Order: sequence, then C-alpha cells, then structure tokens
Amino acid sequence: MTDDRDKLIAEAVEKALKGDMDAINGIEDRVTRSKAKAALHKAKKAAKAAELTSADASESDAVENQTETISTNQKIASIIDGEFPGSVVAQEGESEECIYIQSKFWEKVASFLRNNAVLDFDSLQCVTGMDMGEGILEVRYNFHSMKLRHSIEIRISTPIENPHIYSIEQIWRIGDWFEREVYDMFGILFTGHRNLKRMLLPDDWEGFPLRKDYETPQSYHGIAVPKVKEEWE
Amino acid sequence: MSELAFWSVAFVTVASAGMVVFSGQLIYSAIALLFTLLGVAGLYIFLWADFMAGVQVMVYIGGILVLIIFGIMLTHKIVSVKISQSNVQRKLGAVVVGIFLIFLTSSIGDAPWFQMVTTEPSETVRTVGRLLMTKYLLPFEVASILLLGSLIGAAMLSRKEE
Amino acid sequence: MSVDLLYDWLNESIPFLSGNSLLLLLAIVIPAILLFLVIAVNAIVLVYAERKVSAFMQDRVGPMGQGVGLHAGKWGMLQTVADALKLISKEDIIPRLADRKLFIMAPFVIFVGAFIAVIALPFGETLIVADMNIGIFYILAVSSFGVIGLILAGWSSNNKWSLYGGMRSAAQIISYEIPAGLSLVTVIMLTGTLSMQGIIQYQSGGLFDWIVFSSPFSFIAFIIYFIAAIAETNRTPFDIPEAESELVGGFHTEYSGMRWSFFFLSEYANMLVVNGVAVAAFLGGWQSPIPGYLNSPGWGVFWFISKILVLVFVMMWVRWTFPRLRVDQLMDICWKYLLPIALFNIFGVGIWTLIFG
Amino acid sequence: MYRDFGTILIAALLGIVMVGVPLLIQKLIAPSKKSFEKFDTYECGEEAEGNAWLQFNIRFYVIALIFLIFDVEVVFLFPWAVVFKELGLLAFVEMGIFLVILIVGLAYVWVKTDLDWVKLKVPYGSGRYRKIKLEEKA
Amino acid sequence: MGVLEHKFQDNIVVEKLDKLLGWARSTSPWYFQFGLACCAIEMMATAASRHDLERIGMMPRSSPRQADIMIVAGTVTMKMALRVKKLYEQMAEPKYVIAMGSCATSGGPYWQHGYHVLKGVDLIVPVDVYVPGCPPRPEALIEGLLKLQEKIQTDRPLTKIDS
Amino acid sequence: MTKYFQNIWETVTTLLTGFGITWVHMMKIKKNNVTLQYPEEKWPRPERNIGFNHDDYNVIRSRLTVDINDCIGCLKCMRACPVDCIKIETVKADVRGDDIQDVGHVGITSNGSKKAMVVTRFDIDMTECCYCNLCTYPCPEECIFMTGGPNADRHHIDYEFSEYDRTDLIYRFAKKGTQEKMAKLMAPKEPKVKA
Amino acid sequence: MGIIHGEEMVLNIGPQHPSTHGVLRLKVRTDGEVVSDIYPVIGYLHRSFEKHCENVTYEQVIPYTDRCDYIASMNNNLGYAVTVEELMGIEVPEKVEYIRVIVSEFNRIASHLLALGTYGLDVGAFTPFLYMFRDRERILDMFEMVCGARLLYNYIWVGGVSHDLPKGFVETAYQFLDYFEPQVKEYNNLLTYNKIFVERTADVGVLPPDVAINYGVTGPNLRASGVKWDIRKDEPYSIYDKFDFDIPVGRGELGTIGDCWDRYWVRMREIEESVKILRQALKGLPKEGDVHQAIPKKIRPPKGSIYKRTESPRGDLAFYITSDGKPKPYRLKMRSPAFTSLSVLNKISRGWMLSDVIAILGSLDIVLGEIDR
Amino acid sequence: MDQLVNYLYISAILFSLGLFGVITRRNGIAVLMGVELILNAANINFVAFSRFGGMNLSGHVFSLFVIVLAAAEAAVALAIIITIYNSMQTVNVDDASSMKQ
Ligand code: SF4
Ligand code: SF4
Ligand code: SF4
Repeated sequence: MTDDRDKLIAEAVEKALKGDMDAINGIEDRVTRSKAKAALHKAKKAAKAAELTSADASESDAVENQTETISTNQKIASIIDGEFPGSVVAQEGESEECIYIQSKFWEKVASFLRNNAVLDFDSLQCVTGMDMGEGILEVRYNFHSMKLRHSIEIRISTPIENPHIYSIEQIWRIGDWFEREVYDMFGILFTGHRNLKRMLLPDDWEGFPLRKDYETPQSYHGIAVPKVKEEWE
Repeated sequence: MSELAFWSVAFVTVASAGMVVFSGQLIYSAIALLFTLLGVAGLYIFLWADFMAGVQVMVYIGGILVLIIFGIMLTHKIVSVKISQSNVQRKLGAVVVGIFLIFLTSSIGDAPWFQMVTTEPSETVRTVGRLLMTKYLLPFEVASILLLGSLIGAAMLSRKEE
Repeated sequence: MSVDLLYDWLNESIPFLSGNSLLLLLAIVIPAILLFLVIAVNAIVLVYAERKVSAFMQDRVGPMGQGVGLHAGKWGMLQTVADALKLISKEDIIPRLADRKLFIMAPFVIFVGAFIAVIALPFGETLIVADMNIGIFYILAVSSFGVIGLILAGWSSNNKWSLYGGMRSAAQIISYEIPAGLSLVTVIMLTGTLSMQGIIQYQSGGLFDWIVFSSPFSFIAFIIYFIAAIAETNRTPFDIPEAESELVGGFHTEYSGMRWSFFFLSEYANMLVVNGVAVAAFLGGWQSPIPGYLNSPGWGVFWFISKILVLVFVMMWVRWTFPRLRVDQLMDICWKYLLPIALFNIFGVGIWTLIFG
Repeated sequence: MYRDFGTILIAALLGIVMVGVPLLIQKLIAPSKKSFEKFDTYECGEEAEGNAWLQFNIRFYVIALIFLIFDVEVVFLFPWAVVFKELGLLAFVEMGIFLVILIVGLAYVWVKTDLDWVKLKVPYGSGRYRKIKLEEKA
Repeated sequence: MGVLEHKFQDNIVVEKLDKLLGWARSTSPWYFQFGLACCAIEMMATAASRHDLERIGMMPRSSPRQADIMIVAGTVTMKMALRVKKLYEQMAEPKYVIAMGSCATSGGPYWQHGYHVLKGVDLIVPVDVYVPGCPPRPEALIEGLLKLQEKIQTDRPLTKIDS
Repeated sequence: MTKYFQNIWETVTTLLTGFGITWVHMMKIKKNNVTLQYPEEKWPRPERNIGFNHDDYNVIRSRLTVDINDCIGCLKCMRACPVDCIKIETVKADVRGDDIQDVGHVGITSNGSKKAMVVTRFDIDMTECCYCNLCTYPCPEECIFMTGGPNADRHHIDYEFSEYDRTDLIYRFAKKGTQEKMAKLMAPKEPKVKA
Repeated sequence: MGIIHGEEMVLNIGPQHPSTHGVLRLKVRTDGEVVSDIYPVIGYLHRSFEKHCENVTYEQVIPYTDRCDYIASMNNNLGYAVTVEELMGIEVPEKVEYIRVIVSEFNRIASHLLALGTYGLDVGAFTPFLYMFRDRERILDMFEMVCGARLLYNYIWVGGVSHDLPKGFVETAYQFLDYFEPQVKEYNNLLTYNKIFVERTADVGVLPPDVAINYGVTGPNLRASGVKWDIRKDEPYSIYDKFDFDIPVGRGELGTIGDCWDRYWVRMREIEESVKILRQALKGLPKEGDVHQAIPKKIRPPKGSIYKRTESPRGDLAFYITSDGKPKPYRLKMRSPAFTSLSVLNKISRGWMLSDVIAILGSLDIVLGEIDR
Repeated sequence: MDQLVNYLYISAILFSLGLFGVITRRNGIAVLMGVELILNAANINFVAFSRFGGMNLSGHVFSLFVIVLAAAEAAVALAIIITIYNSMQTVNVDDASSMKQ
C-alpha cells in the first residue's frame, strides 16, 4: 500500500512540476493528496536550491541552512534518544518536522535541552496547545537557540480526560505564561507550575474554549450572550 | 467693629482649641488645630505683631501642622479615615485642669496689671531684626545650633530602623 | 491702599453714612469681589490661552468652536465660558467612603488660601487691596494653606490615587517653599523692606534698575524663584501630583463638577500669585521698563499684568515642551540643587552689595 | 495694620461665600442620580483590591521634617535681610555663622542620604539605585 | 434629581436657560480617556494634531468623575464589561455614551465565534450615538460627536417632562 | 563635583534646545498647521491641500453599498465575508432575465447578464462589518462596492453615518416589500427560500 | 528608614488608566512609593482570535490578524501570509515582495512612532507625542492611498497583495521620506536627549540579555539589551536579504545597556534603518508585474504544521499553523512578541518606583490586542 | 481688645486646654498637639506683654525663639513617636511606657 502510494505521489509530483496541478488535485485520498503536495513543495524547493547554488553561492548558504533545520530535528531526536532511551516516540511521516517526546520523560529532557552544550536551547519560542480530536490533547513546543542558531519542535500528547504535562516554567521563565495560556484554553494541567491560574479569561469562566467541543455559555454574570442574530435585533 | 472681630477671633481660637482636645478623631483634632493656630495669628495682629503672625502661619501651619498630619498618616491606615482616639483619666484631668484654670484666672483677675500706652509701630520686622542682630545675638546663634541638633537628631531617629 | 481711597471716596459721595463702618465694609467688599472676578476671568482667559498656546506649539488649531450650529464663538473664544457653565451644571459626587466634612472643606481651604494671597498683589501704585508691611512674607506664609487643603483633599477622598497625589503635592510645595523663600530673601536684602510697594518702589527707574538685572546673583535668584514657582503651582515638569499617566488625576481624582473647578480656579489663581510676586520682586512690578515713559497708574496696571502674562506664558511654554520629573528627582532638584545654590546666592548677593552698593 | 488684616479677614469670609454660592447653584440645577456604584471609590474600574491600608511613605515625613527646620531658618532670614543694609558687614558675618551651621545640617542629611527619596534594594541590574545601596552597605 | 431639575413649566426664561445649559454642555463635552482596542488608536489619532478633538471643545479626562462622554472605543470583552459598567456608573450626571466602532456597537467582527466578546455595549450601558466603522475614521468619530452635541442641545434639563 | 555642574549644564542646554523647537513651531503655526477642520473640510477631498496629492486612490474603506438592480443573487459576497454580516435571500425567478414589475425587479444587469434569481432580502449589517473589503472582489457583477474613491461616480463617499439607533445601521438594499410580494407571487408554486 | 513593617498596599493600575496602553491591569504591590511586586492581569481584550481562525477560511483570517497587533497590521498580515505561503509552497512574484517590504517597513515606522510618542506621553511630554502622530498620519495617508484603510488594512494576501500600488505612490513615498528624515533629528532634540527625559529613563528598568532570552523577549527590547537578533537578518523572509541595513543594538550610551532609554533609542534607530530599507526598496521596485498572479483560487494547504517567525515591530511574530487539508485552519496559534515582553515586566520593575513602572511599561511597547488576542 | 487681661484670659484657657490634652490623651500625636497649644498660650503672653509693656519688641523675639523651640520639639517628638510606632506598632504613650523592657 505504502509503496503504491509513494509511487502515485512521485508520479503526481513529477507531473505537477511540469505544470499540471490536476494530477495532484485529482488524487482521491485526502491524505495522499496532501502528502503529494508536501512532496511537491519539497521538490520545488530542492529545484530552486539547485538553481540557486549554480547561480549564486552566497544565497545557497541560506538554503542549506534551511535544509539543515529540517534535519536538525532528526539529529537532535537521536541525541535525546541516546541520552534517554525510549523517550522519543517514533512517528511516521512527520519526524522531519518535529520530535515526539513521551510525556513522562519530559521533565528530564527539558532540562537536558536547556543545559546541554550541544543543544543549548536558551529560548522557548512558543507553546501551542492543540486538540487533536479523538481524546488527545497535544502540546507543541518550539525551541530556539540564540547561540547556536538552530531550532526544533517538540510535541507531547496527553489524554483529554486527565491532561497532565510536566511544567517547564522554572527552566524557561516564559513558559510560565505560555503554560498558563494553554491551561486557560485547553485545560492541560502542568504539574509543577507554581501559579497555574486562568490567564486570559476571567477566573470564574467555565470550560476551555479552544477544545473542539466547546460550547459558548448562555450568559456571563447576568450579561446575556445572544446567539442568534435575528432574534436579538 | 474691631471689637467684634477681636471677640470672634478669640472665640474661634478657644473653641477650636477645645475641639483639638475633645475631638474623638485625631485628624479632626489636627484640622481644629489649624483654626486655633490661625486664631492665635489673628490675636497677634491685634497685638500689632504682624511679623509674628506671619511666622505663626508659616512655621506652625506650613510646617508643624503639616508634619503632625504626616505623622498621623504615617501611624494610621487610610482605612480608618476616622481615626478615633481615646481619652484616659478624663475626670481626673478635668478636675486638675479646672482647679488650675480657676487659680490662673483668679490670679490674672487679681493682679494689678500695669498697661503702658503705646502707639502702633511702623515696622516690627526691622526692630525684630535689629534686636536679633544685636541684643539677642547669642540666643540667635544658639537657635541655629538647636535647629542643627534637632535636625540631626530627628533625621537619625527616623533612620534608625536600618 | 485702594481700600483707603475707596473708603474716602465713599465717605464723600454718601455723606449720610460717612464714618460708618458699613462703608468700610463696603470698601473692602467691592475690591474683593472685583478680585474674585479677576481670578475667575484670569482662569477663563488663561485656560483658553493655554489651550491655544499648546495647540500652536503642536501644529494644531486648538478650540475653534466648530460644529453644526454650535459655536463657541469665533476661534472658540467662549470655549472656557462654556466649560465653566457646564461644570456648574454637573452632578456633584461625594464618594461613600470619603470623609464628608473634610471632603467638602478642602476646596474651600484651597480657594480661600489662593484668594487671600491675591489680595496682597500690587496691581498698581495705589491699586492694592491690602498693602501690608510684611507683604511678601505674608504671601509666602499663606501659601501654606494650599498645602493643608491639598492634604485634606487627598486624605478625605479615601482613594489611593488621591492620597498619593495629595501627599506628593504637599511634599513638593513645602519643599519648594524653601528655595523660593531664600531667593526672595536676596531681594529683601537689597530693598530692606518686606512691603510689596516698597520693593517695587526700590526698583523705580528703567529696565536696569529692576532687581533681576542688578547683579548676576539676583538673576540666579530670579531663576531659582521661577523654577520654584513652577513647582509650587504643580505644573509640568513638576506636575507629578497630578501626573495623568501615573496618578490619574492626583488629589482631585474624586472631585467632580464645581468642586473640582475650584481646584482649577485656585491653580490658576496661584499662578497669578507666584508670578505676581516674581514680577513685583524681580521685574519692577508696575514700573515701566523705560524710565519716565508710560508710567501713569493706568499703564502701571498694564505693565504689571503684561509682565505676569509673559511669565505665565513661559510656564505654559515649559509645560508643553518638557517631560515630567520623577518624584525623587523633583526632591533632588529642590534639596540638592536649588537649595544649596540659593544659600550660596545669599552670600553672593551679600558680598556684592557690601562691595558695590 | 488693623485695616489691612481686617481686609484679609473679610476677604477670607467672602472667599468662603464665593465658593459656597456656585456650589449652591450647582446643587440647584445639576441633575443627580443616586446609584450604589457611583459612590464607590474610583480605582481604574476595579474593585478596590486587597485591604486599602495605605502604607504612607515615610519619605514624605522626612522631607516635611527637614523642611520644618529650614522653614524656621527662612523665618530668621527675613528680619535679618531687612536690616542687612543698615548693619552691613556685622550682620553679614553673624548671619554667615548662622547659615553655615545650618549648611552643616544640610550637608549632614545629604551625606547621610536622608534627602534621597528612595533607599531600597533593587534586586539586580545597575544604575544609581545600586550605587546608593552599595554606599549604604559600606 | 437635582432640586430644580425638571421642575419648571415651559416658558421663555426656562427655555433660554435650557438653551444656555444645552449650549454649555454640548460645547464642552469632556471625554473619558478610555481606550479598549484598535478603535482607541483611531481615537488617539482623532485627538492628535490632524483632527484635533480640542477643536470642538473636547478635552480628555482620565478620571470618570470629571468626564461627560464615555467613548467606548473598541471591543468590550466579558472580563471588561463589568468594569465598563462600573466606570460608566462612576461618571457624574449628565453623561453620554458613544459606541465607537463595530465592536462596541454589536460585537462587530467578533460576533460569531467571540465567546468572550460582549455583543454590543448597549447590553450594559445606554448608548446615545453609534459610530460605525472598523475602526471609524476620525472624521466619522467627529461626526458622531457632532451628532451627540446636537442631541445634547435638544435636551431640556429644567423643563418639566410631561409624563 | 564636576558631575554636579555637568548635570546642571546639560540640563540647561538640552532644555533650551527644547524651548527653541516649540517656539519655532509656535511661530510658524500658519505654515505648520496640519489640522483638518472636519465638518468644513473633508478628507479625502479637502478644500485645503493637506499633506500631499491624492488623485489616485485604490478604494476607500467606507460604507458598503449595493446596486440591487445589478445583483444576480449569487451569494458570493456573503460567502466571502468573514463575519457574516451580509444576509441574502433569493427566490428563483420564473423566467430568467425577465423584469418583474411588482417588486421592481430588473431582469438584466448593466453588464448584460440575465438574472435567474430575485433578491428578496439583501441586508448588510454595518455594525458588524469589519470593512475588510473581502466581499467586493468576488462579485461577478461588481455591484457590491464601497462608496467613494474609484466608485465615486456611482455613489458619493459616505464614511460618517453614525446613528442614534443601532438598527438604523442595518442597510436593507432589497426593494421594499420584495419578500412579501414574491412570497405572494410564488405562493402557488411552493416558494423556495434559500438562506 | 523607616520602612514601617506590616501591611503593603495593593494598587490597581488599570484596566482603565491613561498609561496602560489599553486595557491592561497591573496589580502593583507597593511599599511606599516603591514597587515590590507587579502582577499583570491580562485578558481584558481577549477576543477569541484563535477560535475565530478555526472557523473562517484562510483568506478570511487576514482581517483578524489585522486586529491582533492593530498598530502594525501590515506586519501581521505579512507574517501570516508568509507562513501560509510556506505551508503551501507558493512563490510570490518579485513585485509583490517589494510592495510587501515597502508597506511593512512603512508600518514599522508608523508603529515605532506611535510607541515612541506614547512613551513620551507616559513620561509626561505631550508635544513630541503630537509631532510623532502628525508624521504617522502621513504614513496612514499613504496606506489609505494603497488600500483605502487607515489602520486595519487587509492588504497583504496569501500569494499577493490586494491592490497594486496606485500611481503616484512612489513619488509620494519619496516625498515623505525626504520630509521625514529631518523630523527624526527634531524628535531627538526635543525628547531623546532632553535631560529630564534621560533622567527618567536612563538606568531605569535594566533588562540583562540572559534574562531577556529566558523570558523570550524579542525584537527591539531584546536588541536594546545588546543581543543582535533580528529575523530580517538572521532568518530572512520575503526579500529582506536583498537590502543593506544595520541592526541597532543598545549600547548603554547614557546609562546601562538594556535600560529604558536604550529601548527607546533602539526604536528610534530602527526608524532610521527602515528609512534606509525603504529607499532601497522603492528604488528596486519593479514597474511591471501583476500582484494577483500567485494568489491561489482556493487556499487549501496540505496537511501539516508550520512554525514561522517574522519580525514585527515588536519582535518575533510567529504563526503556528496546523492544517488538516481543509479550507479552514485546524489550529492557528499566534506567538505574539508583546506577550513575552510583558511577562518580563515583573522581573525588571521590582524595586523601582511607581513612576518608573510606567516608564518601563511604556518602553516595552506592548499592544494589548496582541497579548490577549 | 485693648485690655491686657483679655489676652491673658485667652492664653490661660488655651494653656489649660493644652494641659488637659496632655494629661488625658493617650495618643502621642494628640499629646503633641496639646503641647503646641501650651506653647501658643505662652507666645500670646509674650507678645501681649510686649505690646502693653512699651512695645520694645523683646517679647516678639522671645516668642520667635519659642516657635523655634516648638519646631525643634515637634520634629524630634514626632521622630520619636514614629520610631516607637515602628518598633511597637502603637502611638499610645501609655502602651509605649508599659511595653518598655
Ligand atoms: S470595531 Fe474594529 S477597529 Fe474597532 S475595536 Fe473592533 S475590531 Fe478593532
Ligand atoms: S467589508 Fe468585509 S466584513 Fe464588511 S461585508 Fe464585506 S466582507 Fe463582510
Ligand atoms: S456577489 Fe454581487 S451579485 Fe453576487 S450576491 Fe453579492 S452583490 Fe449580488
């Protein structure tokens, strides 16, 4: 099956590169189609890179860097895996984009990321919560190293019934606010966070609005929240 | 008319002095003190002591009273805008003071006061200045040392905590 | 002075009451009411001027009174009149937690303090309501009323911003009283009198007989006095008590309508007073700058007022040009710069006078 | 003298009237609606937070204290200034001594940092506050 | 109620007085410096040199006690709603409200999925003039203010209201 | 000690510089004045030239307006709107391209396309609109547009239209009574109302 | 002395306060005049941006990104557009890139002008604020020429821009730049080097670089601390690699590195750099070209996620977009620079006075719309 | 008003009131206010005697010194009160004396 798919994708990409986008758009299976598009993207990039290398040596640096960032994830994943065996979850397909970490290892991995001289991720760029559907919440961390100028993305998933993730607030102080925000929106509890309160919403707000199943409340403190425009006019 | 003015000033002085002592709230006492001091300044005017009146206003109202109010605020919280204060030994105090007052008034009334007839001076400041520079030169310089002492003392006291 | 004149005049023109103390009362009340009008007009004009000056400095036009059928007059001349009228028809709010009595009392204290200071300003050779022997000292002394009023306002509102504002304001005003007083002392040293008229008469003659130009030290004294004056009227860069960006409204945060406008009125009256003192003490009061010319009593009033307005303009200029200081810097300026300079200035003037005059 | 100060007294009374009358007019024509929240203390739209105990800054007090001393000094300076020209050098020297003694006081409070508004510990960083702190420690 | 408010029969003197008061109130509407979101930036721009709100007598006040007009400039969220109400309450009578921009008028672009956005400030305070726009251009705001001034002028503060 | 005097010196000089700047501005107010005195002068066509030349505008973000006679009821604008403030209801016309006198329906647009739909309701809630202009691009007939600017010949500019009442800000472009009348017209044939 | 022990006061600054730049509330614990703790309460402008994004199509997200950082909408548009383009692999024509750079640099100037102006206001200087607004207004006029809107433009679209530049724009832009450059000098004379202003800001609120990085502070605030980090240079997006410009960093000229004055100064310098970029961009702007060429009919990015940073006037503005291949984003997260800048407030303003807190807050240049989203 | 005794009476009353305050008040600051009253009473006497004793103004100088004293006293006294308050959280003089170790 996968072979089939790969072949299909390869074909479609080839066609698309020649200008026939229909080949890709025509693919029935959505997953395959998007994969094909991603592949197309990469192919285009590679083509461009090749072009550029021949044209201008200095600009190729940037491109090389870019191609490198893609592989940094794998590289760093292997470093982490070497340090804490079993902590990195192998995820098919997207491993170039990110590193999946098992939630129970996160505490150690986080400080490893911060303190290891090879990694030296001194800057936590962003923490994104995500409702993956099917009862899974995910938290995605984007790290960057100001010194070594590389960045990775780390994902940790947790079940929606009992979402617990170790807090990295004390390692990167900005994590404090980011985690509170994620808690506010998704209700993920960060263990070890010293002040895990609602951040954007009022303290007495109910529900976690960015979960996919969130329902807007009827009223708040006696202020009605109109739902249907026509009725309310 | 000036008689009327005099008695009203005197009345204000005495009444507000009473307020100072009897008011249950410290801040009101302080405000009443403002009027007492003003009244005393007024009395100075009746005594042809205009410069003294100015000094009274400047030092007492502009300085000491402000300091007192700051002191009140420093030692009380704003939540108790109405700072109550308690009096102790009221009765005892009243008796003692009453006796004292009777004694004073009677002795004032009894004494044969000799009163010189004088004319209104043209400028008191000049005379005061001259006196200060000549006759009372020593106290004048001592006053500066006193001020220095109190400045240093008070500053030290209020710094002690650290 | 003018009270006497008025009294004499009244005595002559109303013979059946002559000698009656009622006439004296009348002779006092009339100029006092006139002065009140002066204060009110002063505030209205100055507010308007301030708005226009600031607008012009900022490349805009300021009040124009435009609108559909609404006109605050040409160039918005009636703008401040409308403001005043509106303020009088605003609701008066006394917060629940405020100390009612003191809250009500504060504007009275502040306004009366400013008002009785204006009384001693010499508008002309004979135009002074109360010419006291201790004139200048008197004005210095009564400015402490303002302090008490400010503290009362700040304290009684029972609001944190008010209290902060009131306290800062009080501390600021009392502190700057010292340099102001010290620089006035240099004037007294030269003139040898405390009476306003005496001081002005000392400066008779032309521009160069004014105290401000009499010696470099007295020029410094004038600068110090003027800085202190700006601070005493709580204007930028010394407006931390009312600093909008920090303390919302300072001590008058909780005041509304007419009660609030009395703070405003007193502020502008105070400007009149401090600048009046500056003019009288340093700039020759009602004396004309050119000796012998334009020196009639009418011109005297003109000179006095125009000199005040020049100084007021400088105050506005300062206000719309500079940022504001922080409270500790403000105290630093007072105690560490102005006060020592003023003290040494006294020595300077003393020596200068002993040598040259 | 009576007349001048009498003028002031009457003017003061008049001043009270002049404040009172507009307030009365306001009372008459201004609308007013009572509501509970209106009379709440204003605090940027929030409920007053925590206990409203104000920690009144001690610095104000210290400033007032220093002021008082210098105020008295100014009071002495005025009569002196009036007679200064009369008495000449003598007065100058006498006042010089007086002033110098007080300048010593000023210098004392200055050196002892009583004039500084803030004396505190800034946790880190630099700037003039730290310098103050270091000097204090030393 | 003020002592004399709405106490007089309509006659020429009262009418003139009413006119005068109306003129004063409409000519010096001081607004409450109170910006919430993007519209506040336009409000600042309106107050700045180019459009110069002071031209029509407006002056910013930062304490609600001294303000006449509350310009609700921006999105009112649920968290803010109670504060807005409170600030409105703390203003002294007579007071007016301008809803500036789509958000203040009806929740604007955040109507649909804005779980935390108040759908129109008129749900909590009475609004006198709605200024449309997102953000309203400064001219639009000025026009709204002029409209409000017209409205204020037609008020009869002293005349008896027939009920 | 030098620091002390240096401080004083710096203060004096920099403050004087500041004085100079504001003074110059005040003196040159006639030239520098940038105020647009709104009700008398209007942007973007002010009587007085403020700033620079403005012949050429792409578009003015102002009130939306619809040439209802041109609208074919394709709902594209409604779908493009991020805040759903356009409400259109249409009824299928009997004959494509025919005028229906009763409701003032014009059958053919100015571009010449024949309408298949009768627009019975076309409301734009300007209180909700975020003036993003997204709705005007997809319109095939270019009949929904913002007033003024390049469209000035079709509708004069209108960006200040504040109201005392919010419902006045909901603009109803469909001809009055279309809905009822169409309902009556279509009654026998089961009206199909699309939302 | 005399810190009397016992109760400290809790002061609320905001949500309605002249200098909180919107609806921020600071719970300040003061000890006399000295601030011992600051607790920023945000969310008063939480407008459900991310929820909205999940419910509208990719094109329709753009007006909402406008409304996040409403002072620099172009930069927000650009950040979003660049991110989606990368996700989809769209190449945009050169002309579009130039236009984008031009408008976003103009917007950077406008944003900095507003930031500096309000900062002047925070420390009490009224006039510079109005001067800066006056000049900002001219930039807005230009934007109005371009797209008709003054503040929220919805101009930069995925794959292109909504309109071509109008004729006469380039000349106008040159005119503006010629007019503007001397103005910077005037601001400097009026405010930057004013002794009072320097006293108020130099040495105040020092933000050391390591703290800044740990708190995720970016943009001018980070650069003021001496860290040379600018995405335009370090990870060039659009065509920023074609231009020659400097990255100003704080040098502690009048105080310590990373103080308020440095933050102010870096912004002032950035305005100059932007002018430099603008001159180059205006020169290089291709005359011909279709700006709509690369705009896709339907935006349906392939499945996957992307995190892309751009440099907004306030720092690293990043969008994290997860697509599930549908026309609406599955999840869109905006990493707003002001959010991180604000988080450091407590750290750097403890121990300073109330007035300093206002100055520090102003120097961080926050926009509440972006913090609360 | 031209009678010396009037002033003496007033000053006597002020003095007794001040004394009463000093005796009965527990609050240190209130006691201080009482003291100020007493000093004022004394000052009135000085000035009055000076006025009715030939206008030689020595009395004025004396009362000037008294005011100096009062200022110095107020400064120091308040400093003490505040120091006490700092360490004992009270301004009541009795408490202060009783809490002394
Ligand atoms: S109406 Fe528009 S500009 Fe105004 S606050 Fe709402 S979104 Fe922002
Ligand atoms: S301008 Fe935007 S918000 Fe307004 S109707 Fe059109 S698409 Fe909708
Ligand atoms: S897109 Fe144009 S034609 Fe289609 S419904 Fe909208 S306005 Fe009518």
